[in-house]
Amino acid sequence: MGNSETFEEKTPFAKLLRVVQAFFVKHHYILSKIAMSIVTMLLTMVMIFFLLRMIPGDPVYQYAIGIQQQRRITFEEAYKVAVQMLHYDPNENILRAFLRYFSGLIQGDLGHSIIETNVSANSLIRTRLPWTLFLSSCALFISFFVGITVGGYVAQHRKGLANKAASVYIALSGSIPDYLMALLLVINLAYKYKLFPAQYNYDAFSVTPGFNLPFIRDVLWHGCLPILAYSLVNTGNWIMQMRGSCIGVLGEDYILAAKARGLSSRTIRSRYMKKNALLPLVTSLGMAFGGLFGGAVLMESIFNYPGLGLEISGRILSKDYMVVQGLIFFSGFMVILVNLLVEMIYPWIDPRVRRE
Amino acid sequence: MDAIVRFQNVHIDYPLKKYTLHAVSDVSIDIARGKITALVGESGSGKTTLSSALIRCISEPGVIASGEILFCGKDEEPIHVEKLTEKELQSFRWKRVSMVFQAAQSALNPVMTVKEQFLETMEEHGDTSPAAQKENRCKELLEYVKLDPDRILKAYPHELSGGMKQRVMIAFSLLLDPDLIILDEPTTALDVITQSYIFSILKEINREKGISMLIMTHDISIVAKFADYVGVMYGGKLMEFGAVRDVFKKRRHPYTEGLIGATPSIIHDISAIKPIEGTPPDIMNLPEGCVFWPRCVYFEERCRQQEPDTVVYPDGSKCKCLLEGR
Amino acid sequence: MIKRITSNVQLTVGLMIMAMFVLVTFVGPIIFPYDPNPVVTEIYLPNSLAHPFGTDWMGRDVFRQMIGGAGSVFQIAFYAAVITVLVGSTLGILSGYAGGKIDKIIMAVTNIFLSVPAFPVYLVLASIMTLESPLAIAVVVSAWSWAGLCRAIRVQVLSLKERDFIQICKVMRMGTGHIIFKELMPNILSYIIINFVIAMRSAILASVGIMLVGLASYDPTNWGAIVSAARGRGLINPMNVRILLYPLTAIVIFQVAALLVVNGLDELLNPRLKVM
Amino acid sequence: MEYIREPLMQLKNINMVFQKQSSLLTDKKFHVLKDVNLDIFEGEIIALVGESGCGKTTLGKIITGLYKPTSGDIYLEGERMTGLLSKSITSYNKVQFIQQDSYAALNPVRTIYQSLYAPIKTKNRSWSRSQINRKLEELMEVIGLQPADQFLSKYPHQLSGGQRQRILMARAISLDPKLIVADEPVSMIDVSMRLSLLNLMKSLNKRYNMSFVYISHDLSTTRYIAQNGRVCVMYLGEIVEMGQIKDVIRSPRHPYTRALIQAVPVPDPDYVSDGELPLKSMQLAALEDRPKGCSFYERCLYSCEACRERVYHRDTPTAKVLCSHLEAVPDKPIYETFGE
Repeated sequence: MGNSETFEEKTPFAKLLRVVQAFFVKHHYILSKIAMSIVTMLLTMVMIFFLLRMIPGDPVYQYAIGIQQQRRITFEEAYKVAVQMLHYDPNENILRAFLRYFSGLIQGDLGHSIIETNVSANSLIRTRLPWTLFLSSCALFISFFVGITVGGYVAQHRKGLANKAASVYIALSGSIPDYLMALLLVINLAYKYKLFPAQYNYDAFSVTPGFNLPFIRDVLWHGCLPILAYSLVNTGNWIMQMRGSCIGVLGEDYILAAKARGLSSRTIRSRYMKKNALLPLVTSLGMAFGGLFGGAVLMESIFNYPGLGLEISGRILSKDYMVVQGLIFFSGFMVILVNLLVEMIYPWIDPRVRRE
Repeated sequence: MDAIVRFQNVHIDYPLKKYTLHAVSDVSIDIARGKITALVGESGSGKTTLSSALIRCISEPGVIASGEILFCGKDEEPIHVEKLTEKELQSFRWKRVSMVFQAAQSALNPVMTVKEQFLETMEEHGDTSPAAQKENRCKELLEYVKLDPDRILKAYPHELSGGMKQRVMIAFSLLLDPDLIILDEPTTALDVITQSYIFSILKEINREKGISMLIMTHDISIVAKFADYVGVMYGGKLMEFGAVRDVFKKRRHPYTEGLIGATPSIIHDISAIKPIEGTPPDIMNLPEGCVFWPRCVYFEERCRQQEPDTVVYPDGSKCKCLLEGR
Repeated sequence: MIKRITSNVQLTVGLMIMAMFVLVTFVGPIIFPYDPNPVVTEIYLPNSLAHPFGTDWMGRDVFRQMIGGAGSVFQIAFYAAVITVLVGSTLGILSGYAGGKIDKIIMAVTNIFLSVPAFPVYLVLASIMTLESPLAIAVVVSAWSWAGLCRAIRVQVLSLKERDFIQICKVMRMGTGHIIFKELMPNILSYIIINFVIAMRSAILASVGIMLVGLASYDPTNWGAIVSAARGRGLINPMNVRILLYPLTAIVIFQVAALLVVNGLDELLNPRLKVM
Repeated sequence: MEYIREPLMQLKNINMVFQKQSSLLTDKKFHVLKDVNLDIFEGEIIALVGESGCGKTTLGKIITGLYKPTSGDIYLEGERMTGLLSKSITSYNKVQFIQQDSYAALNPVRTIYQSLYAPIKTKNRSWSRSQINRKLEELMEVIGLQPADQFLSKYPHQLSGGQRQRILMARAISLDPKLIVADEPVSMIDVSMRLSLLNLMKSLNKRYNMSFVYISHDLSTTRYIAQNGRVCVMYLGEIVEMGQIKDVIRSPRHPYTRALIQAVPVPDPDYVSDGELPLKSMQLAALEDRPKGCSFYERCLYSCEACRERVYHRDTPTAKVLCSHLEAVPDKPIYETFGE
């Protein structure tokens, strides 16, 4: 900015300004990404707030009636208690309501259940998220690694049978919705052949939760089918992405140049093709990972697996919107956060976007 | 002539779904040892295909259909390049023949530093000397092409300008002391001053290290300035070959004559130059007989009917024209 | 043009299957009308000539149910694709071509939609709105899907508008309308057509998913509703499994067909391949 | 009374600064054009030459109105131009543009007919289709693509580079401009066909008395097309030497021009100048934070200490040169003999 020259260079304020400016110049890339993410988060908050306002009827009213019956107090008092407990007053001025909602979020309070006391979005995340993350991140990383290995291979053998098979697999797995895959596995492997359990995260009757071998084994055992279903569906997508990316890279001049330099095909494959082809996939992987925090709603409901997704769909069906809001905001927040992290790591992976 | 490479009746085909495309047909040419030989021709003339056949890096799906490519090192049996196995090729490439690509701008791996790529190439070719020694070798070469080695070595390709990258590639091509360097349009995307610098560096390399060079270009002025021998290619065939001065003075082939006559210069009489009429041949649909007849000012009926033989003169120069000596 | 389409195997097969679905949707209900009343004597009948897909727990013909429901399934898909493509490409072109503040605002909004997971929001919308027509469901399932298309089209427009042939239009004083509709649009039309089919695919998946959770099954013959009802009856019973597999198989066949069309169109319209 | 030719277009003190955001608070500024003054006369061919990054294309785009200069004024036939978007100017369509990449300059999904028809129709709303068709026939004859129908119905990728470049010329002249800016029109064309394109441009210049601004990095083709015209040698956003092309090539005065001309290869093995170029380094200076004085200072062999601080134009008998230390620069021709 031009008027920085008007400051006397010697005053401490000008010095401070220059230090601040230098800081901004140096970390321009990261700072602008962070600023963008904060803006997106704020806008997301606003949007979810208005989604809440769209709900017809008065949830506080029903909650107050419940409290009235429970505690035997007057309806007015019960209503006040309800308002306090729900952090939600339908008669409140919309701006103030927004500020309260906003300050709640800032303090990390994602919202309380209307139906059950002592249940909040925060407590649900604490108990459900680990299960969701266990399932989906296992599945994600299995499908990612299988996908890039197969994708890299078929890109180099485009005329072979493997590529044709991969194409068919990509088409099929892209056409079978994940819930159908889950249903098929449940029907066949669980009900028909009884190889795996069909439901739940572990057998509460035979094992005790904690760090003990039978429990861990049982959790893994129950996780098999969901992870398998999820991986089967998603691997195709990763194969497709990796194959496309590799084919693009193989057409680049530096591959031909590396060949002309007499480098072995192993070196070319690993250090030239894969390294470059993986760059765009890192972003996709980050986005996919961020998406995990919302839980896989249908998948978890088919396996009756107590993750966040099952919780969300259950709460929606029982119209417990306060919690639903919180959970949806949480997953949106995580997507933004993970994307931000990926963008911050990216220059470190790809020297082309590195800034001095 | 003491040849380092002999192309003998080389045919290079691209088998496509419906027909086969003859990118290079029946080209015989000798590349002189220790000299600079230029191949000049327009797009589609087959010059790049021919030269990449020398290191067997023809773009897919091209194949050497027939003919021999002999690489004759000093005091050793000629190597049949077209018969080398994949393993033998790996040690042949870059150690005997290296190449500076037309697309030098994108010939370096974008995610590795210059140093990493230099060292990798040395290691892959079995150089087991200590790292410091290898690094010194890289620095020496970069200084040779007038670059600041400390800055360049740790740079990533995108941090270099076009002219710098081109010089890095030239240094790179010298890395394993090859006998021959192929230069494919080494200055196409660069401006004249950078171009002039690069040619003086190349000439110095040729003189001091005695490395033979094969340069592909579409610009006949560069040939005049830089090369010792020149082969003129058109429609996948060699039209004329000879020492640069001879070719420019004698202009045996009508195409050569047209090409030189159509190139504007900053000193010669402008009113004398005139274009070659017509368009370059479609490689998928070459004319019968002599490939040049549709554009030739000396055209006679027999040019359409029979393909001319290549006449070889006592001094080794060649001309492929029925009306030779017109 | 027709010859070029028929020479593309993927596209031909895909289009033929899709045409069959359309035919079934329009003509099917006339030939095989569906009777929703329970027939107590015909519960869980196996496949037969009279009931090609058997009957359900109330003795109703599954084959006829599916034919009756096809209309609702494809209407949702069609409307949703129209909405997605209209909103996505309008905003994408606007954002990319106008640039500046408009671009920033549209992209900020698009980013929200891309961050918040779609499916839970579909469920919320489906539960707070009363969805009783294909159009309403289509609105719900396209409420989020436009964002990805918007961003992709914006990127294309951004690169196109810097291309020489758009620049020269400005020098020649061609109007903005001409530039957008006559110069830009033809270049992204193939992309939009392909995304129309892709939007249909995801709309079917999303709508069936919503119904599977038990929301918005306003039309009991909609395939999603059949699946949901069969699942509700318990999958331990193989008869219910059988009923549920018919609509799901039909969905998969349609998905494969649509994918073939997408791949075929991509091959046919993609300029990269055309130049070669 | 002395007759003074009124210039067709006048560029006065044109500056162009590109800004690139380098942080949330500050911008990096690239001074791409600095105090460019240029008069273009009716019917002349004027050439802009220089290496990549010298601002010649930016200047071309300013002349066509695609870019609005950061400061400075442009007058077209005495009327001030304020950029493309303003409707007020009457000098509608008087400047046209021929771009370098003929493939990129034509919409790949529209036929040649569509690409040529639309601009004519936009300019002449009242014309009927047959009137425009006649005009197209005529244009195709002028540019030498016959039979017209056969070319008009094709898509750009079905034509060769030379043919497409001709189409671009037809499109440019179809709006009857006074001035055509041609940005490296032949650099992507095969050598054997360049000359016929240049000849076509020359004939258009004669036939319609259109002015051409020919932008190129190649002095040989420039000399051919602007045979009797002027040349502006540009370096880092400034016109360092301007004069008749004959004189500038024969005896260049600016140190940069001397290096440039010596660097141009000559298609004749007898003229090989093997000497080093008269330059200190081949490194181009940065466009941000330009020095106060001469921008060529770092590379110049003849500079003095004062050059770092100041630089001004000097008039020599043959040219206008941006060099304040001209006495030190040799003035003998680079080559002994010259043809016409």
